[in-house]
Amino acid sequence: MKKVTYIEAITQALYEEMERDEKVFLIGQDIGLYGGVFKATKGLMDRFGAERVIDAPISEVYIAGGSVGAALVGLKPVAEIQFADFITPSMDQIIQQMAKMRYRTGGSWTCPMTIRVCCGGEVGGGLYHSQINEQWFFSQPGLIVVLPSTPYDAKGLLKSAIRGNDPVIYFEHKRLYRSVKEEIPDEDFTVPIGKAAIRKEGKDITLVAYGLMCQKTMEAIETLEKDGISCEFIDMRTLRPWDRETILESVKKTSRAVLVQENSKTGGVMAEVSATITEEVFDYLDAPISRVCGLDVPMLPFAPPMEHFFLPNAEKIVRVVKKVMEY
Amino acid sequence: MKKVTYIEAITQALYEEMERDEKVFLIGQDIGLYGGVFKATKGLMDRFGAERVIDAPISEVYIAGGSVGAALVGLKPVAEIQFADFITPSMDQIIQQMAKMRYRTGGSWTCPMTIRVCCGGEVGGGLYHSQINEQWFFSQPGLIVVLPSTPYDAKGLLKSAIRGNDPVIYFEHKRLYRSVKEEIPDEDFTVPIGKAAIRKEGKDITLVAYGLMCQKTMEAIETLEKDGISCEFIDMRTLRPWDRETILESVKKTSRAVLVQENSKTGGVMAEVSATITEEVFDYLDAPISRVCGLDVPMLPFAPPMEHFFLPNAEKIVRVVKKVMEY
Amino acid sequence: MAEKKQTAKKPSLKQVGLSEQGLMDLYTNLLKTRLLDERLRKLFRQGRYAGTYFSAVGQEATTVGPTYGLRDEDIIAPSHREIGASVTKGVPLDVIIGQVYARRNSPDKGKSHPCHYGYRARGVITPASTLAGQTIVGTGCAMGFKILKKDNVVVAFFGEGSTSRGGWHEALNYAGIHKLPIVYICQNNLWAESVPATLQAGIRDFADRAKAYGFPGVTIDGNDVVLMHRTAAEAIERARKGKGPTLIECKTYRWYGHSEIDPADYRQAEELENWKKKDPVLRAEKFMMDLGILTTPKREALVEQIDQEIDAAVQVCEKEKYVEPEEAYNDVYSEDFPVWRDEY
Amino acid sequence: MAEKKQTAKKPSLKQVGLSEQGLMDLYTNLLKTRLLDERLRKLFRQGRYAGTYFSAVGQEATTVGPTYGLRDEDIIAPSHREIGASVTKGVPLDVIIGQVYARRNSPDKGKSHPCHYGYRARGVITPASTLAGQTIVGTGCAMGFKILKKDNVVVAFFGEGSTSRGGWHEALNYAGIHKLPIVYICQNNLWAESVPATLQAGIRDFADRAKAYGFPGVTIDGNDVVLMHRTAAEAIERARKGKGPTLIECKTYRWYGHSEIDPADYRQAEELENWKKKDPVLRAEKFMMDLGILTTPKREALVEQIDQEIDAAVQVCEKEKYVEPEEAYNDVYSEDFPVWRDEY
Ligand SMILES: Cc1ncc(C[n+]2csc(CCOP(=O)(O)OP(=O)(O)O)c2C)c(N)n1
Ligand SMILES: Cc1ncc(C[n+]2csc(CCOP(=O)(O)OP(=O)(O)O)c2C)c(N)n1
Ligand SMILES: [Mg+2]
Ligand SMILES: [Mg+2]
Repeated sequence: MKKVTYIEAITQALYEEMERDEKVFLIGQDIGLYGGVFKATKGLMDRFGAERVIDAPISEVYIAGGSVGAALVGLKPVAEIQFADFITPSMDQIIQQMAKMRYRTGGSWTCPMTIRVCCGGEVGGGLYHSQINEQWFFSQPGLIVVLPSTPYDAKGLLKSAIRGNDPVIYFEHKRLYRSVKEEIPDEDFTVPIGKAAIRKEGKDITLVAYGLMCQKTMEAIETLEKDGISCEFIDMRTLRPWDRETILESVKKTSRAVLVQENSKTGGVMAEVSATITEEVFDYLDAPISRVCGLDVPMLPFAPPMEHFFLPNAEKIVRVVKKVMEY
Repeated sequence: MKKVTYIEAITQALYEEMERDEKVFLIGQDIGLYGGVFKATKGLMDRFGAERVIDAPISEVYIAGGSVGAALVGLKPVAEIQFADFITPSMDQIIQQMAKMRYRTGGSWTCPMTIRVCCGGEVGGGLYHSQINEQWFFSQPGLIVVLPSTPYDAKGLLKSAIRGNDPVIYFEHKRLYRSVKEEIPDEDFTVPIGKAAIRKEGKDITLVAYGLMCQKTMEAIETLEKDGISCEFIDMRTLRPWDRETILESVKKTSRAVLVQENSKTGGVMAEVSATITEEVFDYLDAPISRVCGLDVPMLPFAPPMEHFFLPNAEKIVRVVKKVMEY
Repeated sequence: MAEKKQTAKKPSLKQVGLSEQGLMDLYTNLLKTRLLDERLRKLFRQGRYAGTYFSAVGQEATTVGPTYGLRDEDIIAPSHREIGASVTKGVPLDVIIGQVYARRNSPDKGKSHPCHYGYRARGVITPASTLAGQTIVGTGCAMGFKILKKDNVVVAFFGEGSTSRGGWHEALNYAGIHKLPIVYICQNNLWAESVPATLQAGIRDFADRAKAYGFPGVTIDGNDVVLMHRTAAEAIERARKGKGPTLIECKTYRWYGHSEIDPADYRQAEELENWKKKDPVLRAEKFMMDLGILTTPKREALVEQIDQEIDAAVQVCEKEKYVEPEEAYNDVYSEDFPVWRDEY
Repeated sequence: MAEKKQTAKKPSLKQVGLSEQGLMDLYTNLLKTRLLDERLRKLFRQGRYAGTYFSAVGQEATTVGPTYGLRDEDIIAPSHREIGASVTKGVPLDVIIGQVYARRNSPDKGKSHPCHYGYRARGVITPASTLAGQTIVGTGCAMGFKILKKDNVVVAFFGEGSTSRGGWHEALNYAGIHKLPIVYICQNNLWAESVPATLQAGIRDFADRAKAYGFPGVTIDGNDVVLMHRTAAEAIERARKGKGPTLIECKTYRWYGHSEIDPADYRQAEELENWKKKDPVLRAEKFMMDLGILTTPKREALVEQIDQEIDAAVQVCEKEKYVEPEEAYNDVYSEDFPVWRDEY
């Protein structure tokens, strides 16, 4: 067991999967010579060569669509989109080719591949280096969408993505790259896609989050527990297909839920979670489900006061949870 | 008062706005010489010339992004994306330029423009001529999103979009083009953006829909009313910013809601509506809010049995409403 | 201006680079494509299947020529007007017609759209409608072949209108950097739906676009199947040897509307008449007859035989049913992830 | 290969097409850009503002040359390394520095990102980070000018790496079809972040890309401000007269990292040293001194004056506060649509 950061866990996963299976290759901007703008792919070109660690031109359309092609002839592409903000040009290839390859060919062609997308705020990135845009992929049948919050999950989910048989959008949160560290096993392990993690059991209220918001929620829980509120906390980890069962079971138990989302509220992932809870376990609810989300303005204004104001944080979560508890 | 179809109403709006304001121009594929693949722009090139009715190359990126530029220098672009399925390449320009122009420039540059997007299923269009993808734009702060269901609204909302000061995604449903017809005033009128329409008052349950689903819902209501269920029916018309007040007031009155959406369920517009209802008027609810949506598979498989199976229809709505009423 | 411009010279059998039998095969594929296409048009007008149909009549040589001679594992990346590539790649006729009929026996089980001919067993990628989509994906296949160190090639087809798309540019740019084993066939039929090529680009010869990518571009007569085959075969050979891509622009013309519901009244009757005189099938026939390989009786026998083949395949498809509604739930994911099913 | 390739000949004042004063102005803008850029780098290292900084030191001539002489209503469509265009277009220094400081006085009120210099009053479009974004939007401005029958032009700037983007292709393709009044300036500094130009395209001269669009492309020495100005001014004149776009590729080099946090250790020290010898500012100085327009004392006085100007502008910005948090709610829509505010 070694202590590794979130980004080290990603590098390890890439390294080990490339060692394991020579069909795995990487393509993305600045990932080779430079080792990635955040150094996630550091050392990989030295080890595996320029044919398997490809420094791509500024061509997000091709990075996504070309990877689809490589998957069709039997490779296991792991493409990188440098910032989630720059995934917009790839939408065409992701939605119309990658997500639907199996469906539109009646299962004759398949498209097992992974797109790593560096995402998220609270790094002073401003409007164009803070986006996530996870909701677009969350709503697309045919895609798998994950967003780990711990080094263990970062490594285990990336391995599952690469080994799997389906197209995966793998979000990695840049704010977590070096801010979280934990011991992970030395031996090979994976984390199953589609299963949420109950990070903490509790009985008064269910809190649900993913990505950076897990940290904020855990922080809030510390305060809340001191105030005698017993919180159950679920880290979604996989956004599509999301783990309905774990969340619904928890709400059945606690009868209350607060959902935390970094991105703007309207049309986000937590709207679906909330709607499903109401649909499925309405009778168990003792209070309205509440969401704590990013502001409904473009994600994410640069100047520090606005960035801070935009994002959910422990204080906001505490206030909302207390309101729900008092209901 | 003349009876006009939905598509005629659109043509009229374009014609009249181009007459009214010479800054209005159109750009899109096959809109000039051909008059549009569905003939929505028929006759406009003859009347206004090729400089104001531009037959664009197959360049969805440019159609959106070039229009942004034209708006910056004072024009009022009305761009056409031939099918919502082909809006994916434009995502970059819509999300990163058009939606955020005002915000990212602190209000110094603005981007009043309209993108007309032909959308929707039940026309045997298969996977690539049936999409809507409205949820992507619904979740984007900075955009206005409308989707009319009647000729009156089609005309009035398009005029509001063109005259307004904000960027608008104007969805038009191809299934409605020639299947609905109504009398509309001869004189100039607009329909305000952001206001839903209460199509029918009722007291037992609130039904909410938009686009083609309005027809299906009205059909269902005929059956339901015969069975003694008094339905209030709201046509959202504007998706962003959606009319919270009208919907919440209605649910406060009826205490029950069923939301109908053509697109796949997960992450759709109705998830937000449902989540908001629970958040805001939980106490008034006598039953869980239910959604009737397209299947969670890529929209929309071609073969008629699958297309039919995918889409919500009157029977499905009736069944779900009854279940909610029995709750 | 393109790097070289060729007009059809009368090549001897030797120049063609094909045996008599080879030439006969090439012609048979051409004729089969024509007969099948006209048959499918007729069946559409008779209301035998839903959706629409994109005819390639008039431009068969542009797909048949380059495809003939490819290996099974070589990849075809088609758009919407490449029925000739499927025929020539050896996709069974009932599979091709099945796709149009969208019944249970269609390779896509009726999920996508008619005319999206794909067939994995013969390396034909099923197209999506988004134009130039397969140019991008096909380029990715070529990248894959290179990484895998296989000596396979990709032949990607698209219309001149599709070259306006940004993704098309990104694909060719990438292929140029890495000298990928791919041949790009631009079927310039002068129109993209109703938009003339002059409103699609500020150049006349679309092969010029190759100059932006550092590989050869040639403009040739697309209605000469022998020239099409020879030019493509050379490029394919180059690609197979690791010498990189070629862009071949072939000038041709579609005789009918963009799809069967388009009267194509944006075009001048004269333009069409001129092009009909350059019928690629008649031209090939004349060429073969001049060479003494084909005779009228032989041709008639061939037509008869192909018609019977088509009859049989149509029969198969007519008898097929559509899939069950619940088929909509399949093929979204691998079996690892079942689709959520709501009961309404 | 590009259509013509020019190296800097020593032009006489007449050839330059500028008066002595004009030449002096051109030089002043060049020097001001250099001094401002180095100052902003220093301020970043001192931690005076957040985010990062993209230096354009070494490539000032590519932005100053084309911009000098434009009208106020002409549009500049910049990317991230065009501080020289803002300086030359006459954007006040406190506005430029304000953008970097992201305070209340920034034109974007601190919303977007440092180095996204925009200023409507001088026709400078505020960039988004998505590369080639302003090439596309700028082309739309040119389309607008044409529809409005105005004789304004657009000058769009981008790096060689940005030409790989599909949207870039769509924009230039459109401009070629409609002969729009726009001049495209490709600053080929050999690197896109850490990716060398050889991995960005299969060609050496990016001006060759114009051949795909039917308008002229020229490759010139980007470190010769006079040549830059003259070449661009001719192209601008052509564009203004309705004769269509030009693509000007200028070979240049960025001295420092991609941004201030990049050590740029992917490059060879030698490459940098060679380029430093071609310093565009020193070169302009020498040229002016040879012509007898500039003297060392005059230059020193100018440096002094510019430094004071910069000092004053920095002072203004240092005193400014950030906006209030609630400013985040403004400018999402026009006043017609207030933003929904949740209370947490
Ligand atoms: C991205 C995209 N935009 C628009 C369309 C609609 N469309 C289908 S075919 C076509 C014209 C294609 O022209 P071309 O590439 O020249 O091929 P051709 O039809 O002439 O064979 C258009 C505009 C589409 N399928 N995809
Ligand atoms: C669409 C997009 N992809 C990636 C990036 C990240 N990025 C910022 S600058 C840059 C390199 C740009 O290279 P070039 O166009 O040559 O300009 P230069 O930095 O050399 O001036 C990259 C890859 C981006 N901003 N936008
Ligand atoms: Mg064509
Ligand atoms: Mg560069």
